[in-house]
Amino acid sequence: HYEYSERIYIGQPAGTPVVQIHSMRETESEWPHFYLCWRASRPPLYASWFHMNETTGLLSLTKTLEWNDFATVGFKMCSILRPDCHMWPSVSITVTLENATLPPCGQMKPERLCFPLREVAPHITENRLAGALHQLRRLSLSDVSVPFAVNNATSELMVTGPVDREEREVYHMQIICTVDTGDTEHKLFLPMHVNIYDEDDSAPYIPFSDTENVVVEFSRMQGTVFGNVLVYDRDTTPVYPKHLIQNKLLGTIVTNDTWVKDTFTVAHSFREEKAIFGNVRGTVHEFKLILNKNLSVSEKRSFQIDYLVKDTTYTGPNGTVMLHFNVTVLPVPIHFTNVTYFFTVSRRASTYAQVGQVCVDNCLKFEGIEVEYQLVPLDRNASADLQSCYAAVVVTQSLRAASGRLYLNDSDVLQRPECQELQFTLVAQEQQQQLQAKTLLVIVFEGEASKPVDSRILSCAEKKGRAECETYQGLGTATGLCQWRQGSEKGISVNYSTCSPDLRTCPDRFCDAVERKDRTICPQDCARVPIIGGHETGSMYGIKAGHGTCYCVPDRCFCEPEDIKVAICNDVC
Amino acid sequence: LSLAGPSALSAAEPHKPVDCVRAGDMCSQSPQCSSRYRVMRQCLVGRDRNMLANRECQEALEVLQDSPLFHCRCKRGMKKELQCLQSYWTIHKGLADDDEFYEASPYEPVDSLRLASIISGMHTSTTRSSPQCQDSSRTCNPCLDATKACNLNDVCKRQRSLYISYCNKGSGHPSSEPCSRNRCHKHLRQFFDRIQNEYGYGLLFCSCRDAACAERRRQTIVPQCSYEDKSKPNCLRLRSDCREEQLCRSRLADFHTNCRVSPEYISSCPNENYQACLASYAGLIGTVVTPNYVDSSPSDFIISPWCSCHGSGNQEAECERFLLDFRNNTCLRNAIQAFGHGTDRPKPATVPPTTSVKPEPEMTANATTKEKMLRAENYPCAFPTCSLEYGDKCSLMCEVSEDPPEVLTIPMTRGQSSSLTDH
Amino acid sequence: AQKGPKHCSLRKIELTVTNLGLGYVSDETIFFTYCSGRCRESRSNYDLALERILSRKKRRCCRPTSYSDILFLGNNFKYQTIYNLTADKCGCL
Amino acid sequence: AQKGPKHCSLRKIELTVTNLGLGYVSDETIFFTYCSGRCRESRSNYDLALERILSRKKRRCCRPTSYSDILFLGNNFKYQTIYNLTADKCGCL
Repeated sequence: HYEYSERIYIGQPAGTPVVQIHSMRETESEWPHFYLCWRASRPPLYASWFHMNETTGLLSLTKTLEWNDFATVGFKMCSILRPDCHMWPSVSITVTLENATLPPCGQMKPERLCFPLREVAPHITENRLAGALHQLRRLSLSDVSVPFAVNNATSELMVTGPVDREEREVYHMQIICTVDTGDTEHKLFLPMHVNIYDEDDSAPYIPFSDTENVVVEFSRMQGTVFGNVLVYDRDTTPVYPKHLIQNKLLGTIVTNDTWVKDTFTVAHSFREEKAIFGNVRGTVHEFKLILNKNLSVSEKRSFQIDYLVKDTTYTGPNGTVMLHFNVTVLPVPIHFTNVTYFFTVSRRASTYAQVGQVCVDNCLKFEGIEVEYQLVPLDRNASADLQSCYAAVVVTQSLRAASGRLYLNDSDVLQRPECQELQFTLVAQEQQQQLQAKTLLVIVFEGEASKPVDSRILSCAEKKGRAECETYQGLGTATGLCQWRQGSEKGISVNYSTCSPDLRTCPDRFCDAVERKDRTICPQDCARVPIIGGHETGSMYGIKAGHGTCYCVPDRCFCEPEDIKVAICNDVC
Repeated sequence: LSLAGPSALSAAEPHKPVDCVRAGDMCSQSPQCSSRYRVMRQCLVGRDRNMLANRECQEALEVLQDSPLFHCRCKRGMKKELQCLQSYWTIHKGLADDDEFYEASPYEPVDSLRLASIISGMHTSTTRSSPQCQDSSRTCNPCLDATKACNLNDVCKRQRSLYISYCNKGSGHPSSEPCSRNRCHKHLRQFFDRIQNEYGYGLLFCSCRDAACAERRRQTIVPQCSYEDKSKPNCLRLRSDCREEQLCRSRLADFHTNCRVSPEYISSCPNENYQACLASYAGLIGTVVTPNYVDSSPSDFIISPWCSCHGSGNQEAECERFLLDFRNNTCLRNAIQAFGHGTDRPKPATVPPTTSVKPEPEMTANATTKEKMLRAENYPCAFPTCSLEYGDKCSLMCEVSEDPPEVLTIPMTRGQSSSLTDH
Repeated sequence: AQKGPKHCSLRKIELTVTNLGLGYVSDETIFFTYCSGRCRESRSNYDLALERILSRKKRRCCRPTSYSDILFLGNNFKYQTIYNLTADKCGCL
Repeated sequence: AQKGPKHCSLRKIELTVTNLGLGYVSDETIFFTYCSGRCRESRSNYDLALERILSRKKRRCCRPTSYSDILFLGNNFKYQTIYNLTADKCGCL
């Protein structure tokens, strides 16, 4: 979109040339014809003042401009569009009608004489014929090593032959204009930048390896990304407007193995880069292998995926490249390799106390593999009484990994002397293929049971100070007593003071599978109630940071410094 | 071809325009006008160049050009502003090319004196010239003063809390739904439309001496939700999305009209009108092209929409030009600095800190005096007619070379000299 | 008065209408229900801030959130009503 | 604090968010509005009876009947909200 602009003055006579339009030819046989078209459907008042020479493209005045011409037209800018006008390439010409006569030559600034109003930055397309692209006022350009020249007779800036954008995108030149006004000679230097338009004349190529080795093992979830093959293209790839995307690369998986086609796809993205293409804009294309669905743990295969990439808008030779993904899918055994579990539980522990974590081999690396755990009493023919001891401990699924969490489900069992040791078979079962693994799990109760102080065990988080906290048998306590965490920082801090059932897991800013069974176990991680006082909430819930001491009652939590000596409120305010 | 007076886009119209809602009503009362208006609406629905070229559309356009709808304008924050803008663009969308770089603003030029009095009233009140800033011993933070002024004003406080509550969702918020950019934008627009300019401008254009103040200024629009995104779209795509939607198209046209760098004015702003530029900038907040400070540098700030010119292909120059209208806009910069220092209306004598750099090409010149019989002053010298009409009395000779000049001078005849450089 | 749980809750006293001391004379016995107890656990940010700023405990009050009327036959054998006399529900307001 | 009319009504103090003492750090200045004043004139049958029965003044409290949140930019340049911090309207509850 190129703009011409010029000023005209009152008193300029008919025939005065105003603007010289240039049009570059696509082919030898082409000759441009120039027409004026108006933005609005009906030519404005001043249409008749201008004449466009159909062959030379020179716009000139057809009448001498008088003062009332200025008054009648006023400042309005109207734009008229003739029906066929926009069918052809068009440029806009803005002629500024000055409310003054032409200043004498000596009073005119040399710059005004030499150069048009606007910064000069013409754009030409690469690989095209030589021709005039810009009117430098009575300018001459002697031959320079750049592919440009000035036709001294016509003062037209010419390009002397096809230019290659991939070699150079812009030519920074300088116009030197010598103005001889009689008694002084002015020499003026003006930078001129000619930009080169791109067309898809470069084939895609592979800068490094066309092959990527991919191993699929623990990450078997749909959407998992593997590998990355780069394809370069020295042409630009405009992202806008969408329908005009040039230099688009399309790819297809070349295989007739339907399993491969169903299971994998290749994702393509591209970005513009300059440095790696010799400071000229080019495009880096990335091709990644993506799992289309969850892979079963028993899948075991090796194969090669060929991916044909074609530059859809490049017409020259070798417009395609072939990429290869050497894929190895390893099976994932569900196994406990020489592992037996042994846990001790204090008889003073309370319900929901966390006992420990169980995990098949590599379970923490699993993605897209679901494993459930079960505890099966070893001694099936034990007496009913003994069988009831086994109800004390339960296993639940972790939320963030394929592991299991053991917790105390019934603290009353701890009171019963006959319940000493629990021996289980721990069964891990993979959910898709139902593969199983087993091992021994032993839990020993130790220490003396503590007499239940209060039938209703409340949350440790209700306690506001160390003394009352460390003497309280709250929900989920492994040792039977709540644990106090003393904060030290001023202001709102992640290390706020608080009373916790088990400082190993609460607060740790994650509402885990056991804590989620009852939100009063660790409201600091799991509370969804209003939090009063200076605090920062967790990403989903709970207290990420708090001011002073944070404690919670059933319907809200508080964070406030301990220094407020709060008198117990009597009945009357 | 378009013929423009000296100050092309923003000059006052010869006759006072009616607003486009009234113009639409007047048109609907005239059978001739209303039928053409309906045809025009159909023409634009197709939005296809040929549709606009068909006879019926052209004929409708011709009739509508003589109707009040052609000269009508809208007012920012007026009742039925959207309806007004719709009527305006129904005509003017038909006239404009798709890729017109600058579009005329649909809004009436804001009477700068009225706006100035609003803002100057503020100089004396709590914002920029507050005592805290004169007393150098205390840290001066005009943006904090502006926040205080807003917090202590009931309407401003309520509206500010409202947009923050919508824009700050999702960041550690209990309900933790993700921030909805549309709702955030809507309430940001509501904030700047409903509260007095002195409060809004105070928060947006406060002048800073340190990074803390500048970061508070940058955070005014809650950029995490209203401005930033995972990736930066291409600026021409952003402009195209904006022009698809009437309010954004209007506010962008208004910004281009009132903040366009105009070298013929000392302040670089059209008609030396800082306030109109500030108002247009504020008008863009809450649209697709929401601009913001790009970092917390206090004084040499850079303002930009959230976009880049990556992937512009052959339209890189146009894309850069759109971006530079924000990032390198001396009118906008001067207007903001003037607001910050309480000198919003530049007296012609006061040359603003930065004179415009565009489009005046940096020219270097040297002149040598030569004995010449001709007195040039009394000869009118029309360029390029000069050579054609007056023969050689005013001869001009220029050469092109690549800078930095590795100058190679070729001996020429008198009056002609040429030098050649390449890099 | 009933020695009950600390937190703000409904309490009740058994007495005759006459013993209400409002001047009505009736030997009918009623339950007079009222609200009493601690409001500490129902403080809000407002209360916290108030405590910090004014260092005065303008704590929430344990007050009825709904009332009931009492209708009785006075010793003068006329039926009468005392409106909003007893508390139905309590809250820390 | 504002020395205002005796009856229960809205009062306001100008202070920074930091000075609220809740642990938030922000130099933003706000109005902290709270309720204060007497509630003598708004007693009900319930209050009268209570005074007589328990011979203790369980007067109504001058408390907010509606609250507002305060949203501000902290000195850490994060926007934060303090819910139900300031009183909008007062009443004798």
